[in-house]
Amino acid sequence: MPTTTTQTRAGNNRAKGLAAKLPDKTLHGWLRDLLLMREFELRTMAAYQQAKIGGFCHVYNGQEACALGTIRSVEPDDPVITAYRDHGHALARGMDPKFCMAEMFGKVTGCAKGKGGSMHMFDKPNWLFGGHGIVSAQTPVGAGLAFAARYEWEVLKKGLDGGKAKKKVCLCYLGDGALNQGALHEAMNLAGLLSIPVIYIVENNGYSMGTAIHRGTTMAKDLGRKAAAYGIEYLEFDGMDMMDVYDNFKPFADVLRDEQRPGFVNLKTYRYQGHSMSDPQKYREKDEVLTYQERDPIVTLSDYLLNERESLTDEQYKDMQKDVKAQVRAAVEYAEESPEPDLSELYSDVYVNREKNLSPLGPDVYVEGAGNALLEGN
Amino acid sequence: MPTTTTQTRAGNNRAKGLAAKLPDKTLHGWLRDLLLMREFELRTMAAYQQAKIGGFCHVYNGQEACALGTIRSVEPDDPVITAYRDHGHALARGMDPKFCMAEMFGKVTGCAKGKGGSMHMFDKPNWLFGGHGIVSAQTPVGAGLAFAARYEWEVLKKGLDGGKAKKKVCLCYLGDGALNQGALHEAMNLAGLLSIPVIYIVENNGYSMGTAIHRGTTMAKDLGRKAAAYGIEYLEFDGMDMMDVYDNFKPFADVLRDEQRPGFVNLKTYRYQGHSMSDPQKYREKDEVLTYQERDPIVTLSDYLLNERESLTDEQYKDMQKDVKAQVRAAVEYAEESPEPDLSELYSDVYVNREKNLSPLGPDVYVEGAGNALLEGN
Amino acid sequence: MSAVMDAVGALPPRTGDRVIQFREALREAMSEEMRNDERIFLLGEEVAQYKGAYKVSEGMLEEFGPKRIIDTPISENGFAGLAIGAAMYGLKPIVEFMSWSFSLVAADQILNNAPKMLYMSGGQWGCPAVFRGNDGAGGQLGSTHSWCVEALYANVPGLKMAIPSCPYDAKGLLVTAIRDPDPVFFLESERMLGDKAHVPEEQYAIPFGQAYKHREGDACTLVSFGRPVNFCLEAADELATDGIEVDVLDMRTIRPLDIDSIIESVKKTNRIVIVDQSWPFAGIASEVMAQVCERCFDWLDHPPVRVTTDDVPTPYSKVLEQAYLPNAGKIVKAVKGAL
Amino acid sequence: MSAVMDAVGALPPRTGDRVIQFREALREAMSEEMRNDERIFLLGEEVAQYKGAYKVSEGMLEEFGPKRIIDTPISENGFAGLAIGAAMYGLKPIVEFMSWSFSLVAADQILNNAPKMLYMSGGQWGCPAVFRGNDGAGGQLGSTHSWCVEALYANVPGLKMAIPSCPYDAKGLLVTAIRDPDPVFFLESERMLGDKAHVPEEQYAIPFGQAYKHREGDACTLVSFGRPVNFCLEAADELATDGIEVDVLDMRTIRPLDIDSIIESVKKTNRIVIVDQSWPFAGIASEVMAQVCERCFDWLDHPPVRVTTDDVPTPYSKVLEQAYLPNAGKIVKAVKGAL
Ligand SMILES: Cc1ncc(C[n+]2csc(CCOP(=O)(O)OP(=O)(O)O)c2C)c(N)n1
Ligand SMILES: Cc1ncc(C[n+]2csc(CCOP(=O)(O)OP(=O)(O)O)c2C)c(N)n1
Ligand SMILES: [Mg+2]
Ligand SMILES: [Mg+2]
Repeated sequence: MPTTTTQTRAGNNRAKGLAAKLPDKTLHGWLRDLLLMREFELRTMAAYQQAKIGGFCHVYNGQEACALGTIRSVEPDDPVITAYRDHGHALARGMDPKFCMAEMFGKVTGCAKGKGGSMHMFDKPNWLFGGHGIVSAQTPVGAGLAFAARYEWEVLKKGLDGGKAKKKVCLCYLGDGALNQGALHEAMNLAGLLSIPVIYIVENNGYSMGTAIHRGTTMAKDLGRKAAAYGIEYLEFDGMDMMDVYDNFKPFADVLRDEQRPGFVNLKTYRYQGHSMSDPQKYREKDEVLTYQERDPIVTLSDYLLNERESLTDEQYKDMQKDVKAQVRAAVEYAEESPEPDLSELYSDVYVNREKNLSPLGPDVYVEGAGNALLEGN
Repeated sequence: MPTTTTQTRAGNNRAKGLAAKLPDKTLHGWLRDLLLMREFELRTMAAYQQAKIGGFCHVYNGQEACALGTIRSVEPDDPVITAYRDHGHALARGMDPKFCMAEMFGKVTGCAKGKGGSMHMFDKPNWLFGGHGIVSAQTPVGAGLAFAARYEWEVLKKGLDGGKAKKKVCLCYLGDGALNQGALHEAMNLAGLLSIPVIYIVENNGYSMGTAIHRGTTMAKDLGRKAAAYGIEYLEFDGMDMMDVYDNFKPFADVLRDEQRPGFVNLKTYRYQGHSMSDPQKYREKDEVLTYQERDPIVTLSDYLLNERESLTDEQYKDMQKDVKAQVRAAVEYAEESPEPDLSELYSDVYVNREKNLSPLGPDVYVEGAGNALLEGN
Repeated sequence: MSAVMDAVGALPPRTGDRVIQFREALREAMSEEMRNDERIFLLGEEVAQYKGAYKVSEGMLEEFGPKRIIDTPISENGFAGLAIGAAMYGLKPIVEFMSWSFSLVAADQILNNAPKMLYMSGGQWGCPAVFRGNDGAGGQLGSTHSWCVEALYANVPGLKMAIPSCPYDAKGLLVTAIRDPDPVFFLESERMLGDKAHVPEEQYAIPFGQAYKHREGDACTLVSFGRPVNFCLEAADELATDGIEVDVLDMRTIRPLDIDSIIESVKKTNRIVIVDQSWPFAGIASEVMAQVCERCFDWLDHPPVRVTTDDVPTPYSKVLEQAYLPNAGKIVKAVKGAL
Repeated sequence: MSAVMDAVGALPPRTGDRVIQFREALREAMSEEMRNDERIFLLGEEVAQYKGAYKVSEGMLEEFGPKRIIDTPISENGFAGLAIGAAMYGLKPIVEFMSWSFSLVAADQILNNAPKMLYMSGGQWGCPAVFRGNDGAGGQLGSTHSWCVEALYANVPGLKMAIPSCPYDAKGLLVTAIRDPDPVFFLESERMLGDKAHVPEEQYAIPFGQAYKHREGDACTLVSFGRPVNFCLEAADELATDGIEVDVLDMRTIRPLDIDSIIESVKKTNRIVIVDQSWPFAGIASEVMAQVCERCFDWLDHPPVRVTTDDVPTPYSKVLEQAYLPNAGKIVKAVKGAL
């Protein structure tokens, strides 16, 4: 049984950290990713206002370093799963913004053929097992992904895709409001008991809708106790600074991968926008938002690269910004121009294996779904 | 927010404790209660073997001091709720063994008219809000009972029955296996947030069915961490000794009542019999059972009264045993002789307020249910 | 208690000048009852400080204070269970589920405890709680947020279920739900909360188990409940332009179900179309069809017809979602097909 | 993979000398499949060291070891969700619910996640998991432990549901369930686990969506699934002594539902009685009645009839429980009433 420890990185040890040792190319890539995530959400909000996007839509502005810093700390084929505030995770994982935007436009070219929408970004090639809409419902599923990865390595001993089996960790994100669902309790107990390499990452932005964390969660100031209740290793740190996140998370994830056991991370962050596109935000002061915006992850990283490390010139940075803008504009155009799904898509993807009468009450027209490569092997 | 403390009473300070200061009559009453609970279960097992009792049946032998010690520490109108291993709680609360036995015989004279059975002992006059069958489902309900009691005192300011409102605590019992249900997590968080005077009492008999606690529950050796996760005060002590239970629990409950906040108690105990009547018990050694039987709650208390305190003579004790035997025999006879429910009872108690077509698919014969005094006031 | 119009007295007129939103009608029902009965309290996510995710409880925190308008964490199973315990004790909780789609995590409490407590306890303790919230597709909310729980939950005896289709009924049915000593599942619709219509100022209680006939005709019986009643009325208008007049019956409550009114109408029209926005398989429409066959098979000149959503998870895409849901056009077609 | 009899090949004979228990048939299906496919694992409460609360998995821990036969805590929502994640990843979990009555605490995972993952993800990830356990009244288990979840869960598209009535089908259907790439809800019955009958030794897979006709007759069509099929057979025997011969159709799977076989039979007998041990309101029986009306209304000489439990919570008392459940006597009466 692992012991429970709390590590808090106080102050800025950026220059001494792991991230600082990475090549310029990597760090410039990170900056570009952050810019992309931010620009993407600005366009998302605009498209939502124009009613091009429907349903519930939750943007990620301000929290970018959380997804990017943790995802860049692991391998591209480590499974990732998150909640409905998922555009950032999709982009961080490498989903083409076209597919992400098209999904929100409900187009057949979307990552889930327009069937999922903003809350359900799934990306098989990039091992993103979805955005999920029911608060905390992804937490047992995340344990299952990690369980399976461990099973693949330990029992099957070869990869399900025929490749080499290896030790993996699953990153499972949740909001601070998700702490209060029974699902998480059960998942953490299972993870502790079965030593499942899932890392629960609380994107602690201080609010669940209009509820400040201490109004919904006991011991909000000491979330380490939540992890300690299951004997799970705990780490908390600031989630506003990309390099900080990497410096703290990378070694943590490495150890858990190696020792194949769970972890719990409290990432302090902030969402600049309302809970969803329809939130009037009367529960917080404008000042609070400004305080966080002063520590904006993009500003912090660009500052470091431009002024401290001096690896990036102003001009390069401007080009980068332009480039990102162009990419997102293209994504919106792609989404606009993509076709609506054919009505026959209503009945595809209900079952992988369709047999007669599965939907006796629907039309007799079935369209082949995308299927599932792994499943089709059966 | 209350702090979390752990108190463990080690060794036997019986003579110095609170219980020792109680009058002989009270302690003799306790001994008689313990004898009654034990004798009742012996008869229950016999009746089950004769197929007079059906369904699932879980007996309480060995755990008697848990229910009795805690229930004798509170007021008769403090709400109590428990799981399916509930005969002991019913008797401790003052249910006539006749009604308890008749319930298991499925007779209309049972406490729930034979509709509930062994797992569902409900006793309105004695404020017992049921035995409950779904593991841990009683834990949010227990929070609700305590919430309501607090609301009665704080908002209504007079009793719902017209009497004086007062500060209450609710005793909510659960098995160690129930620790792993999400329901408890949500209930404890709510109790902590809203400062609800519910006391969760884990009857920690070391097993849930065939699963030893450490195989199902993380941090099984340090359950205090479970309470600490919600900022709830914690107490653990031995549940085999009636006076010990009282000495530890009474002051704890008094403070929580006074301060109107929740508590969490880990009562270490043991069940002599299998999980239910059909358990072959291959998961434990005979020796383990014997070890606990050496600390049998009845033996411990009778020993104290007979030999240490010398307030009870051997003869008085024998009379007491005889008396209890007779009472339980009478309960069995009562259950045997009581009538089966009339078939019309099938349709009573489905709704308090029946309107036309409520059961359009059943017979048109409705029989007035017992109703609910409180509800009828509406 | 103040003088109240109810089943015994006459109900106030359905038409008039006092036009308010569906959400205001709900709020009025709760507030008026809370003024009369201190045992009533409201709890749920964001109901107090945020004034309700859909602003149903706006102003209630100010009037009743934080002891009676209670914000909860995202713990549906926990707070539903808490309400059940409080109801057993003698209080009268109103639980707001932000959406019934989120009630699945509370399924055990609301299906195993609330509706069965009275029976399990042999009549000793009931559960006078109201569980209310948005039900049905809300506008591209996707697979997990578009549940029509009536098809699932109405199977369970011991609970009552009301589904208003308009502000007038919303108020009158919610008053009845709150006064009812049994657990009531009260299903609203996000899509209707802004609907405006006349709602009387006085308190009134619409008895459960009485369908409302919105429109008379003898070509066909059109039966629905909740939001699709409005589609039925649209369809009826359209049918009328073709000279086809139909009975439009709004069930208002599913448990109890006013099957007598349906049968009476079918005996007149000899045809029935049931409109239900849930999935078809073993839903309310199936049940109405079954009961109609059981009770007036010989009066039927055409097999009963149902209009439901398609038997697939709810898609996000607008075009797919629109194809999936019932609408006036589908109803017109169904009625014409049944003639 | 070894040579297997399945839908394509012929199924082995239903009669023979190899008589085993229902629980052994289940175990055989799991063990044989697990030998062929290492991706399959079993998890649930007490399935390993305790050998299963009902001894279905006896010996499996010894054969497959603790990495593939996994004891869980009492956390149905947690381990159902874990299985769903593992299934998405590419494994093939079998989840044992000690009873489906305990699946309500997992309702969100099994209804919102398992059946909708494929759709929500636009076909990228399905959920090839089997959820199995006891369903239906078990013998005086009372209100919370006697659920027939078919009435509730079959409403939901995206899942498949199988309910065997005998050991032969138990094995063949469970093999199919395990191989199926979609989530399968597999409903057993505590009351049948000890039933003994012939089960072939070889592996065979009974295709989903094919009813089995246990008995031929033209007086009436008797449709059921799961345990009450046995009551139907009893009833059919009794009816035969009166010269009344009926078709007895065992649906075997509810999703897919072999409505074609029902219609074919009804077109011959012109009468149908559906026996369903769930509550009546919006249950499977209602659905079968609805579909029969939709598809062969004009062939019916009598309204469809259903025999279900009563519309009340499950009572503990033996006499009440017996009055509550369907049985051969009620079925005989229903058939005679329909003639
Ligand atoms: C079980 C459940 N209950 C309620 C909701 C409605 N809801 C959606 S998001 C949300 C707030 C969640 O806050 P948090 O977990 O902190 O995530 P954040 O939005 O801050 O990223 C709520 C209440 C839901 N989706 N699921
Ligand atoms: C949600 C749920 N899952 C499973 C069961 C089956 N079950 C009944 S009792 C029990 C063991 C509970 O053990 P514990 O909580 O320690 O109580 P004890 O029997 O020791 O008193 C189980 C698994 C149930 N009743 N409810
Ligand atoms: Mg948050
Ligand atoms: Mg135990």
